[in-house]
Amino acid sequence: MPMALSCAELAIALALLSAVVSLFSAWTPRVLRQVATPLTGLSGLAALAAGLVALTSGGVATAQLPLGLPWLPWQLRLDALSGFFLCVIGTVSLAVGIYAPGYLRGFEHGRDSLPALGGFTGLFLAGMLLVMLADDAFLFMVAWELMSLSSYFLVAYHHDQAANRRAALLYLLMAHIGALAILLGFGVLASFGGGFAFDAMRQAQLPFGWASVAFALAFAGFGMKAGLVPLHAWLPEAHPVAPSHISALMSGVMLKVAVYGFIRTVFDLVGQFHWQWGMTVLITGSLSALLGVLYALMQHDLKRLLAYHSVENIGIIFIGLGMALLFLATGHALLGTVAFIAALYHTINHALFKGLLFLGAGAILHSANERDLEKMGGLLRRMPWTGLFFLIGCISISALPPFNGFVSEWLTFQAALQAWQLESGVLRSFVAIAAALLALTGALAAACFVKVYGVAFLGQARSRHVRHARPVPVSMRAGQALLALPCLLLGVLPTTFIGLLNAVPLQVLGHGLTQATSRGWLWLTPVSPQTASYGAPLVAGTLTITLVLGLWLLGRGIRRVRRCDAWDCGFAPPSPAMQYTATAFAQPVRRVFGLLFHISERVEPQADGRRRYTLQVSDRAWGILYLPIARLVENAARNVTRLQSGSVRVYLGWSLATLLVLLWIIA
Amino acid sequence: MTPALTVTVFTPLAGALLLAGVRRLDRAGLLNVLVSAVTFGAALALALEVAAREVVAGAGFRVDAFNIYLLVLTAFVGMTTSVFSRPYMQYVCATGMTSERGMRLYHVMFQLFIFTMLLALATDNLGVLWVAVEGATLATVLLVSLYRTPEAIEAAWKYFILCGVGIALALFGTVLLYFAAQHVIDDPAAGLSWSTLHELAPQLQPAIMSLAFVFLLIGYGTKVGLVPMHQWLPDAHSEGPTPMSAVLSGLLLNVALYAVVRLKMLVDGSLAGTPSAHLAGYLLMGFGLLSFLVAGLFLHRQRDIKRMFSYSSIEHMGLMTFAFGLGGPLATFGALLHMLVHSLTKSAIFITVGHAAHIAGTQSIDHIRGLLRTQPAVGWGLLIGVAAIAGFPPFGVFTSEFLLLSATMQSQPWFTVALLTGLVVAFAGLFRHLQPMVYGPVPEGQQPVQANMFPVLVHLGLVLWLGMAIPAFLAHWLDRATSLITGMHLL
Amino acid sequence: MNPEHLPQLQQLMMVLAAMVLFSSFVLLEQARLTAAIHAFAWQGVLVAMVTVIVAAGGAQTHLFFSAALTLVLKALLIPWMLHRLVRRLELDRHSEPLRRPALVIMAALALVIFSYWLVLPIVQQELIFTRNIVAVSLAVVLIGLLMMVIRTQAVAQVLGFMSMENGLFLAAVSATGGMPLMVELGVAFDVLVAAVLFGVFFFQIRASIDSLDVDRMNRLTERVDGE
Amino acid sequence: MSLAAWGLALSQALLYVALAPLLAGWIRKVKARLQNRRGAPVWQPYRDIYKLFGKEARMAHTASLLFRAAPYVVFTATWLAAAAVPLVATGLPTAAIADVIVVAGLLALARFFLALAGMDVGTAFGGMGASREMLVSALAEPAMLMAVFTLAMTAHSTNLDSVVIYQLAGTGMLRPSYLFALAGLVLVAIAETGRIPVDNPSTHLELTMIHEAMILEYSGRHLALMEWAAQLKLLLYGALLANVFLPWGIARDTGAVALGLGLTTVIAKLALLGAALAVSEAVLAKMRVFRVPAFLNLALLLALLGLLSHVILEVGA
Repeated sequence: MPMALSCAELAIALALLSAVVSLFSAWTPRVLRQVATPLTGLSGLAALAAGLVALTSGGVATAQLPLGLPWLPWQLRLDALSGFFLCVIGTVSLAVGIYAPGYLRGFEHGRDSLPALGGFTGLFLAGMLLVMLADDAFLFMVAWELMSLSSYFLVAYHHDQAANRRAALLYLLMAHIGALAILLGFGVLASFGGGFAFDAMRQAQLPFGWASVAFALAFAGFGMKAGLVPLHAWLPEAHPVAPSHISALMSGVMLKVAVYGFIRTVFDLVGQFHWQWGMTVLITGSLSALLGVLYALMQHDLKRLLAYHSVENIGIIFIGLGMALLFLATGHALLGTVAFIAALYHTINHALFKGLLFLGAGAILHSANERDLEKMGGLLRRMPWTGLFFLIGCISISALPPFNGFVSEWLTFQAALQAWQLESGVLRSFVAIAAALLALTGALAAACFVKVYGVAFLGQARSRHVRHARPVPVSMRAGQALLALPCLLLGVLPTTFIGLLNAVPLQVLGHGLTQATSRGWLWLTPVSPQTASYGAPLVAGTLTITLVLGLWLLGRGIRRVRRCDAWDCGFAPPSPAMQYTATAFAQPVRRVFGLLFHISERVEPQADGRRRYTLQVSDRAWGILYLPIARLVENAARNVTRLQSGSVRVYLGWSLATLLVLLWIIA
Repeated sequence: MTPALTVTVFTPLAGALLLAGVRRLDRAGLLNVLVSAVTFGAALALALEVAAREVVAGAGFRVDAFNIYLLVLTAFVGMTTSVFSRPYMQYVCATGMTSERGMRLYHVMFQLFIFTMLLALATDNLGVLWVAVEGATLATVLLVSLYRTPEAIEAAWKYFILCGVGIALALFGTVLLYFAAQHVIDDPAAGLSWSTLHELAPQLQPAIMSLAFVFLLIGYGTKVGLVPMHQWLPDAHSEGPTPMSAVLSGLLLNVALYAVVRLKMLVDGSLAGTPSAHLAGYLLMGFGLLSFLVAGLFLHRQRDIKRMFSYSSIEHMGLMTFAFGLGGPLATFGALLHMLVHSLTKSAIFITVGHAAHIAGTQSIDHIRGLLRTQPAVGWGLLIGVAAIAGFPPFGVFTSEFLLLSATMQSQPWFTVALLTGLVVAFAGLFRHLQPMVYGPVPEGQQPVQANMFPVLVHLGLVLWLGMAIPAFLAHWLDRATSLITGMHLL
Repeated sequence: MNPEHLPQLQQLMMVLAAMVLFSSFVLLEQARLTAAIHAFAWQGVLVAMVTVIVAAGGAQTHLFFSAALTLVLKALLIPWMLHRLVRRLELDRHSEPLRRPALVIMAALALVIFSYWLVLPIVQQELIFTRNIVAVSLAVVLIGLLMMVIRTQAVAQVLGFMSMENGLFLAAVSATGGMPLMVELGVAFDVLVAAVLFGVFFFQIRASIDSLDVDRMNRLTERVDGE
Repeated sequence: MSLAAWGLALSQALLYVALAPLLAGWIRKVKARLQNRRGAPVWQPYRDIYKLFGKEARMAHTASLLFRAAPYVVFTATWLAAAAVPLVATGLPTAAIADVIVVAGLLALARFFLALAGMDVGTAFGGMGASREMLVSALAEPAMLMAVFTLAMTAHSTNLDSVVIYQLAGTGMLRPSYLFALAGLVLVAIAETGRIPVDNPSTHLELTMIHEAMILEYSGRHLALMEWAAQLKLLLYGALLANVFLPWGIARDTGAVALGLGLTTVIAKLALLGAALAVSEAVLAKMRVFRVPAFLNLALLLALLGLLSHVILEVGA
């Protein structure tokens, strides 16, 4: 176990090393591709190894660094929970490390500075890994802010467009607010536990009121980072503007770090559960899931769309966590564990397929230099491998068997379906409604990714540069493959992975899943074999067998078929312009759920007599939450600046007045 | 009076006299650096002495753990600033913004200013403290108007009048203090010695002491830049030459605050046991919080880069004042640390800002653009510096703010909300203006300049170090200072 | 202290203190600069006399010195300098009547009462007499500050500032029998330098906005135009 | 898990494939009769499929590999889903492989590829069909899950098999939740299988199509598989309604008698359902596409009411 800890430290060291190394890319740009990014990959590998060891051994290792405050040196701690998240970070960053060299070739001739990119990537990774190991609030905050700050620089990397700068500012602002909320939450814990070390906090016995305050602060802070509705608005602005492999890290991993923080604080440090908290988390999660997917459907910028899907999936994760809180608070340990496991499972799943999808988007950006779905089309024939991996990503994120996304949603449903065991009808019905929303979300997600894949990869190219897109270099393909494979594995062999995951609830909650594999490794039976079972390997196996059988029986399936024109109702053969666009595809949904969006739809006549149709679907969160606060600050500032009127006599008057007032006070 | 102390305090004076005679500009610059370096060396030696024996006293001077680290800090920032100011002032002189005479004035006054700072820190006599602080105003006021632009002169006048009035009130407070002292101390000469007063504090008459403290607070508080007596500060900072702004923000404010804290210790001693025991503390907290919040809001509507950062100085001074008012070992430790890191960071920022303004040829925020592309060193310097001052780890400012926040949470939990709001508002105000300046494409015909970023590197490096780990000796140093101020050890 | 002098000395001091107060009223009221400077000079003289008396009463030799210092500085040197400046700035004809004299006087009186009420808590039998002097000097200081607030003329502001210093001297001398000599020297030196610098600034200001009206120095403000 | 059981499961799965066209043909026949036509014989669908297999498959120039793979995926996924729904007998090993959520997932997988295939060629119709199909399913799928969850919560299991057994053992008390769930599921079934009033399987007007628009480009064996998959889906939903809500008669053991009884009863039930569907299709007219969401919201509402009335009224009852 100490070996695992030192392995994790090695990972951090490698990340920092890559940060240092990439400074040299100022002189020889190749360094970034050939040394720095592979180092991040290695660091990811080390993290993965450390995490796996921690998960399998299930022990706890601690250490101290001679840094930090004189009376509070940096405490490191590696347990199953952090081990699991180390695996998440490790896998994705390993894939990114393999992917990036190909992707970055294009950057070497760009105007943006390579050292900044490499350096902050390394720091970003190091920060995230350090958050996992932090065992006292001070180190946690340092690592957390290191993560936020370096990712801010990465978001602001292409800083020529003003939009990107705005996004970066908003991102950093929200991150800072969140961090302060978290700090405050730790403060509450610390003032009861008598110390900022996590061990002290664990011992703290908080009254319900203060515990709720701590919970609320942690939920707000981490939720802000994770992008929960209504604090999500920064996320779809910030994540897409970073370089794609960074977007993969941010959406795939950084959000998970927020999830980790929430679990660590609420489940581990506060260590008490109340159904009110569960309800809060459950409702917020459901709303995030639904609104996230709905807003995603409205996007036609691929990376923005994926970012909104992060909001959705984080929502699903928090649905799981909320149910876990609910069940644990009402004394249903097993069900709580099921929900908890479901959340964890979805966490790693989302990391995998969202990373995969962002890498795919990066590949498109790399070879076709296009982010707008409306200009894509027919990419499957241009870049078959990317097409295949992207398809896998789409199927997984749409929660379709036999891929991984389905397993976690299935588990979440299983937890929700045990609501009948709850005593209070209110809670039961809320859980049921949450399940309904989850189902709706899943179906809408499938619709959304039919749109994405159909518009981007199928049909015909809608613009010239997309028509001439070239396949991406092999390293980028390898990176995507590395994420696509586990998507399948986690879908086909859930029992194996749940066996690994079990260590986490065993350590955090004190009990694991007892009957998960009571019917053998082929059947996943989270609650009990009678309740529900899912033979993922069998489903996958039968699917493949039947497919192969079908193709073989109709052996002619392999034989090439005659080509002809598409059906054109007897008019001219269809042109790319006739294809359904992404906006058109989403139009029915926009009409059905119209009141959830802020839609401005205009048809204005152009100079040349033609008419121009513009559609703007924007997030309601802006008008409801963000702009009012901004206006408030602006007004306050305007009023305050009257103090600096410019006349020295007025200033003297202020001094005199202050003097008299003070004298009057003390006398 | 040990040699180290003598050298430390009086080297700048001698340097000023020497520099008055030097005509050649480059020589003057070198000599300036040299003198500051000697001062710094002596300060280090003095620090070692103090480390050896708790207190170095004599001839009306008294150096203990509290002021020694400020002495070293002052000498250090003075040195780095002089290093920066040499090429910078040559550029200023080259652009014809000032004359050879102006340059000589600059060098003399720079050293005189450092001298008054060191004197104010090292002396044990409250009267001398007053004289020194007033002297600091007199030394800098001509520098503020160095460029002779209408704005510069206006700024200087306001600076002069406001600080003059403030300091006059402080003198009245000092008189009252002396008045109170006379009834407990028969030797009139010792009546203003801080150490004596501190011993006899409990006997000092509370009514007079609180009266005196109000005057002293208003007086020195004007220098600290406490709202609503702060109005001179942004003007003086923005119109004076940049090295001046650096030392003003980095040192003068600290010294004024130091004076306030020393006096607070006396008042606390005398008021202890009376119903209004925490009067001084509450006053400081009130002023500190007010300055903190108001300055944060001011940041949002800045058009001049140096003004912006001077408001940020007010904000941080407010934070420290609040912390000192809060009392308690943790808060005091944090405040002392914050004093340290803020001076380092802020002077580094002002140095960078000087280069930035030099690149753009103006101080107007709207016309400073694309620094990263024009001159990465300056751009990153500014970016990192502001990130540090905004309280991002792993920089030291975060550490001190972390301590202050946790201290507040322990004693006055509800103030934390105000503090956090203030932090966020200030942060947003800084970055919304910072981003357009550093990012984006390069404007037409903007050229990199010959910039000396070494001091910035050193300062930020130190701040980073302090953020990662507080070295043991410094920790014990600050702890001893803490125990001096609060009577309680933290470690 | 030898008691037989004390009553007369006390009465004398009372009178002088009152006259100092009165002089600062005069200063506050004066419309013409030259006259104001004269009033200021007289105030200096009075403060010096108070110092002498305290010195005689307390037989503190160094007070004689500081009395002389005050006389030279406050009563002769600075007024003389200001005179020269005013003449060279062609301001000797300048006059600036107060806008609302009645209000200003009211305010000043209020300040006097306020400062008396303020020092009331300093109750110690042997102090009543000095306490009143402290009240007077505080009033002088506050009125000086008030004068700086209401006067838009740079020289007048400086006069206000200097009369504040007078108030301080008065307090120092009468209440505490003078500060330690070194401090006295330092203070005097600072005041002198300040006076000189003020002179320099008059010319700089005059050069930049060719007037000494401080209200016309309002470039540096946070007000955005149109608000 | 005896080998016989597996064999039985396999044969049941094959039975699905065999019966699917028959049900379609039966519905068409009844419909024709109701419209006073003689109509094609009941086994006409078998002929069609056979003929299509014989025909040469053609593809648009713009079609990609996915277009060719889709029919196989769609058919397989649908078939696998069907195999998990008890038809003639309970207690089959296949039941443990996939519970109702997996069934829904497999159907979603089939739909996913169907829609992608529709978009692949890059004609307006395909995209239109896919967009409408996804909207319909987006609203129908949660409704279906809700309806089934109601049963699952009552039976404390999501395995359809266990649900059926619970039903058979059940006291037969009248549950409001069941009525809601049943109504909801019926609406969903109509929408999902593309029947009137949501979609018209026999339309020839492209602009009114949903399902047909997606498979517009298919021909030969591909079309055959698509059609067959659609019929399988229809049968699946029929079996779901028939066996889960009125399970009486389904075989409890693997004895020949029980199986025969089960087969006859299920065929009878399906025939009745088919007739009912035909009647409704004969009397109802197809809706405008944008009335469909209202229809499905009704389904969703019913299903949700069922769930709520269960968790609020019936738990513990």
